[in-house]
Amino acid sequence: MILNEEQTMLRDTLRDFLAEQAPPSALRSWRDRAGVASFDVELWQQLAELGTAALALPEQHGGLGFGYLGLGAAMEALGRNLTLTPTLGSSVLAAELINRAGSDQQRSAMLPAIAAGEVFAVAVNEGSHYQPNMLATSYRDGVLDGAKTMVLNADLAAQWLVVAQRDDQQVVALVAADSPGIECTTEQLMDGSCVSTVHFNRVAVTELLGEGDSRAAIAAALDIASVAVAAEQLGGAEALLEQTVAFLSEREQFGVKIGTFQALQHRCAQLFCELELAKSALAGALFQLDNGADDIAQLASQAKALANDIYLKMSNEATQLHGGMGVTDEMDIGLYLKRSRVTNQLFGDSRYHCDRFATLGGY
Amino acid sequence: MILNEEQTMLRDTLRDFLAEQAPPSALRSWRDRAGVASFDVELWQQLAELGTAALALPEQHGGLGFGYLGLGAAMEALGRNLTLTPTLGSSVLAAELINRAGSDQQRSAMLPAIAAGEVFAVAVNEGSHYQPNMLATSYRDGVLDGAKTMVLNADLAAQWLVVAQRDDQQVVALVAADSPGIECTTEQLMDGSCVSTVHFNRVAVTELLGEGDSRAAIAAALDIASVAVAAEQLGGAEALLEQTVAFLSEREQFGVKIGTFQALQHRCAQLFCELELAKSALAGALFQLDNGADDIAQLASQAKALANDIYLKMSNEATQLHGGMGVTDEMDIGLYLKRSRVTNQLFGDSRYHCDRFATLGGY
Amino acid sequence: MKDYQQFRQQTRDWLEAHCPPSQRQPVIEAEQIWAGRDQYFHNNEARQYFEAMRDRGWTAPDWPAEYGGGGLDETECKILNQEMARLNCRPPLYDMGIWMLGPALLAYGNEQQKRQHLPRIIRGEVRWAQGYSEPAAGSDLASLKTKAEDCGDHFLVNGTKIWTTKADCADWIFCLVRTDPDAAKQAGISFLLIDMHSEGVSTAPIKLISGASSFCQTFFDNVKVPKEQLVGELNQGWAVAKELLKHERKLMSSMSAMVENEQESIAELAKKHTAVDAAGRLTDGSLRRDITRHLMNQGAQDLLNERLYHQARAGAVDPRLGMTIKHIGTAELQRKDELLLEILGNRGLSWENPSTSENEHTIVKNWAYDKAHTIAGGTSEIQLNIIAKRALGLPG
Amino acid sequence: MKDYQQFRQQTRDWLEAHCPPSQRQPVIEAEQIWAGRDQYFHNNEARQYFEAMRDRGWTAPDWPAEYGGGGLDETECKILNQEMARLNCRPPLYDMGIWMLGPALLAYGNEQQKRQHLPRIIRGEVRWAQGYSEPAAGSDLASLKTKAEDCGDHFLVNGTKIWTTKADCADWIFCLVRTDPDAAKQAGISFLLIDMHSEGVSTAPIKLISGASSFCQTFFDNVKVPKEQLVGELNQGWAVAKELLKHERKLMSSMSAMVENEQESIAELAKKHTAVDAAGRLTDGSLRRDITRHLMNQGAQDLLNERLYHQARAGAVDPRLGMTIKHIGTAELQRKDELLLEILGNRGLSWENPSTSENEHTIVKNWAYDKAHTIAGGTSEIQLNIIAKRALGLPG
Repeated sequence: MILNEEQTMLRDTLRDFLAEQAPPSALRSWRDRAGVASFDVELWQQLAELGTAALALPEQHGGLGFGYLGLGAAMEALGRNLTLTPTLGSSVLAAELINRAGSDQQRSAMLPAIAAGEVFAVAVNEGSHYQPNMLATSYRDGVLDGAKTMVLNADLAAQWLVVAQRDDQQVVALVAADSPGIECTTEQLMDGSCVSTVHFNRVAVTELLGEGDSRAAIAAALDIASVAVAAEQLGGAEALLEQTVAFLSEREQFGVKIGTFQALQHRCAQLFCELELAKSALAGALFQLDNGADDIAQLASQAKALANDIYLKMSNEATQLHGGMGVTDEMDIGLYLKRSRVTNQLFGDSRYHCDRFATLGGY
Repeated sequence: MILNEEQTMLRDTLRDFLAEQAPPSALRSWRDRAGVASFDVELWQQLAELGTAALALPEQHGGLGFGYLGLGAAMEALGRNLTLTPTLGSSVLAAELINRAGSDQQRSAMLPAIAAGEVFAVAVNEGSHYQPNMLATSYRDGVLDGAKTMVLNADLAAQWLVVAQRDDQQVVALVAADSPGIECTTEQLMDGSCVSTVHFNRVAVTELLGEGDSRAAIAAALDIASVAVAAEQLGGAEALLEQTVAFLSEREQFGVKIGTFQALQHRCAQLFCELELAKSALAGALFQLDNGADDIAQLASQAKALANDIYLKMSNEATQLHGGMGVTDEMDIGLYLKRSRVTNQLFGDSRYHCDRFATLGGY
Repeated sequence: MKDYQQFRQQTRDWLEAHCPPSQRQPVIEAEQIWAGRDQYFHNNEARQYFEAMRDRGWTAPDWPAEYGGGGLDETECKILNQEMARLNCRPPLYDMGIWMLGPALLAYGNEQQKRQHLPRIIRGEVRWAQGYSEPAAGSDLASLKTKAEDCGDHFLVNGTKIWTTKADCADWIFCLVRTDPDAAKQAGISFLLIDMHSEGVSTAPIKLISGASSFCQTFFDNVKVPKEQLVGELNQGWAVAKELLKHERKLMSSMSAMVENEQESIAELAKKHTAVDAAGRLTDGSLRRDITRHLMNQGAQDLLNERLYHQARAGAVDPRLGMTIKHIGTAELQRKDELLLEILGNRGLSWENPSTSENEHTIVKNWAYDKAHTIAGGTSEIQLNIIAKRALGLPG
Repeated sequence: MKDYQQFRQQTRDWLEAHCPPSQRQPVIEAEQIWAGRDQYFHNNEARQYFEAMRDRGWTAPDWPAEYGGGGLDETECKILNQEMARLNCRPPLYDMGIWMLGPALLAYGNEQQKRQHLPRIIRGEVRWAQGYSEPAAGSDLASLKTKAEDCGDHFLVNGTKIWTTKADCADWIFCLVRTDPDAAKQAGISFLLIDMHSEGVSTAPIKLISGASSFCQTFFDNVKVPKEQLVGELNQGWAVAKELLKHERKLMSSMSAMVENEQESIAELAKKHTAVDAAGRLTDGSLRRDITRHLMNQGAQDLLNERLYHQARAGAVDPRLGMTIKHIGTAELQRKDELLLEILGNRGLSWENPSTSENEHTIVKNWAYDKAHTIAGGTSEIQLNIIAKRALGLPG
């Protein structure tokens, strides 16, 4: 449940690189620049060269074998620096879908491309999240019809994986991004990131991933994506706590450091406890994945719900504890505040995951 | 929404009398004494002479016209001193039922007796609370069958009012306490108070209150009883806050009064805010009753839910803030802690009242 | 004795005659009539209404008539307010000068200052800004660093003020400045009036987490301020400031009441955006309970205000109650914002996208903007300190 | 080099031979083997097991053999523990002397004290109590007031100690006493061993909110204590105490782990006591969510311990993590107790009534008893202070 030497080095390298090349201030500029794109292509090239796109992929398909704990460490570094990349959408979600639902041949064809930094987009959400029981997007007679929300990196992906209903099965369809009949609207969210809403109107499908029902593979891939978002969230939450503690330790009022006020100390201590709890839940899920566990559904929901809650709380508390400066756009706090709300919705908010955890728990 | 001069005098008289005659330490002795009874008959005689049994009753039936705000003030004084009396069960619940469901003749016959201190018991709960849709206790061919839980003062009442199902109506049946077929088990609860579980096996009914369906009267009487419990709870919560502030202002540790620690100050201040909110919700409900409002259902649920929550929280915080002494039976804190749990269940806990509030709110 | 009944009738008739229909509706922000050099009227009726009220001195009804005020006594003021409320008349003028500086000048200003400033405030010719807060001071207002050096016939002012609302549109600013750097904190502070057109004054807008705002930072770089613009005694500005702070707190709460729009109820919104069962109940029982708990708190909060009102009417105000209002209200508002955002789900993640509605944008903007409410006008932490010490009497 | 493999095999064989079946099950409170004059064995196997372990010195396996201890080295101790765990062997002896006083005597006691006390502790002949806390001291242990006056060959002790577990059954007590009333708090404290049978010692049981308890208050009224019973230097008792406090915290957590019984799961209980829909889901969505949130926290807490375990194994412990354990664990335990009580509804309001079940009584008793967990062994407030300063490095 703890990082080995290579994973620690990876994390440190990535942290240093991002703090230098893509810190929160870079997100602010990115957001304020005209035009809308879900990530900085040049930066992604550099990150892919550092291996970010290939961390947890199987080594025979171009992966680096850093394992899921390694992936978690990378996501934490991205979250800490508020760096926008297609790691989550492509290297995690698309790769896991291909790896779990695809044939050997499909794996060999696509995973090395992802590992090298090529970007795949996955269209899976309808409404607020994935609907495991019945999808409105249908696959029939070789074409797709329907609509998807919250698609990550759709604006810059060359290929898409679309989750669709085929009779009583769910399938994953591979579609070229420039296929006729696709209507894709990309909008910037409050935090500067982008998501797309996509309509499919008789869109021709290149091929399906694997054969038969892919429901289990979809659920497993989404679990891993949820855990990856949780890691990003906890990276952000930890950065916020550090910045808040630093601010309280420095800022003086009424002749003393405000960090000496016991009420503020207790709030920070409480936040630290909840953060460490959430980090433990995350570590538990990653550890099980590295151990080859098949089903981490409850662990994934636990990790995502706890990460959701502490990131929201931490960002509110950090804003308050920074006083007047905390509500200005000048400080980074507001960027984390907004990122926390966006990540909260990615792959399910806490009510969704609590409901799922309870259902899986049989009560 | 504030007490007038007479109500203030009433409250002060009662507070002084109870602090002298029936303070929390009296409850401790009562609890530890052998034998089980729901109140001290002698004390109740004295309280009835002070008018406690007649506060909010109509003046033409022996009431004192202190209004519901006056009743609330009396309940607060009882709650502050943890005094066990049949005020709630008889002077409030039974009297309101008779007043709202009974005929003129029944009112004239029974209300003056209640005002003089005679005790009526109301059997209305099945399971955790009253079931407005369908009762298991039935009234058919002049006899009662079924069972009731959490009956107040059943051990010492001469007459009972039993809420029962008659086909698709609900009626209130008057029964003599010594009727054949009644099986009554009285048990002491954790706080020293008593409640009874009652089984009715072909019990002969003296008469019914009024005619036709009494559902509206039952709901209204229960609303008033809920508000009365809320008043008792807030009296207890306020006493706890005062005792805690006094303790913190006096106790020294590490060379200073522990009341100077900001974290403890903020917790007390937060408790004060929540207490005043709950007191406002209570005052709002009492005020509407005094204004003759017909339906205070949402206000009553609001008052009871907020009183439940702050009393539970206050008693937990008071226990913690008193340190080691707080968990000994020697201090009064533990008596309030337990009373808060019992009153929490009387006429519905917060989940019940929140659900009801939402249903009434149409969402 | 005055004939108040007659005053009421005259006032009613006059308002009926002079307050046009468009000025008898709840005011929205864009239609507020602010004072100052660039005074803006959203339509001709607004101008007519303003000018009629101004000429009667009813932009400042209780100020002395000799400075152009209405000269009304307390009872007349109350009658005027009641009659304006009866017709839904909008406030005729918005200005920090009306709300805050005027009362302070009347209490602390000398005759020359009153003659110079009060008439122009009443006539809406000058827009005033407030210069109290500083970036490094936060809740500890008295630690302010903007300094005014005594240079014979003028002060030389250097420093910066933050959270000055609309300083870029203001003509004058009233400021707390440090005139004795050696004195203990509050002792060396003076109260100065500064012409925003003086050389060395500049402003920069502040961007908030909710986007552009009406707040500015104001910079003073060797600004010369004539000595006549010192209000009250030298180094005694804290007394004037304390007087004003009272008005500010009152203002903060009335402002937030003014801005609040009647929105779709939170329960309705939840029914629209989340699942509902056959009986019309929200399917998500935990969301339903959180909404209920918020509505109950909000209901209790309204009743707390009503209690205060009844206490005031009975002349028996419990001062401890008033201390709770700001903390309770702002905390609950933020909880409501969080719930609303959560209910919107994905749709609550952006503020100006074409795919989301105006109502949704408002919810998201408010969510971000309202984060400031637990900080501005006395942080929640300060409120809790005050409650602990002054309401509960805890030591220290 | 020692042959640890052989030691393991011998230990295993010996335990197989000497630990009877009834001593190979999880221990319940009533069957614990405590030291002292009234030593009680719930059956004959317990006595045999205790005597065999005692005679081998394995009631204190790592203490020197010269005092009757096992004389095992660190590796051998670990092997013994592992082998005992493998067979589920119960601890052979419960005593504050074994857990706390012994290690302190070994570190701070003189030769005479070791010879007098250690063998009797190891043989279970003497039951020890701990006398640290005082009614007025609370978390501020060093403010203790029980004083020991120097009277030539003895100290005269006056004062009272609270929370002395089973003091009424104890033979001896180790106490912190004030020997220099003028010194700064911690400087004037000494560590004394006191025979409970001395004249002037008395005890009174403490009743808790959960009912009768094993805690006592102990009173010292002009008790003469020979000077030889001073451990460590005069006025240097704080050093001994700090050593012991470490053991106490460890003990507190292991004790609470020992006591915990496998109960019906909270979800099962809720399904039994509240409504359930056709799919087996709890109808009350808000209760369902609260239970889930508790179970998630509990799951995360187990994983936090696992993280610590992995860190320890890798020799890279983050000391900040350990600081969170007590606060997190006790707070969550109380939340769980509250939920359980709430689920029971009316049935959770009494503890010994015939109409409610044994399981229900346990839930209610635990609810009351566990209120002490956020106080005993360092209050949650002290834990948060420690985390703020030592884990986060906040100033002050």
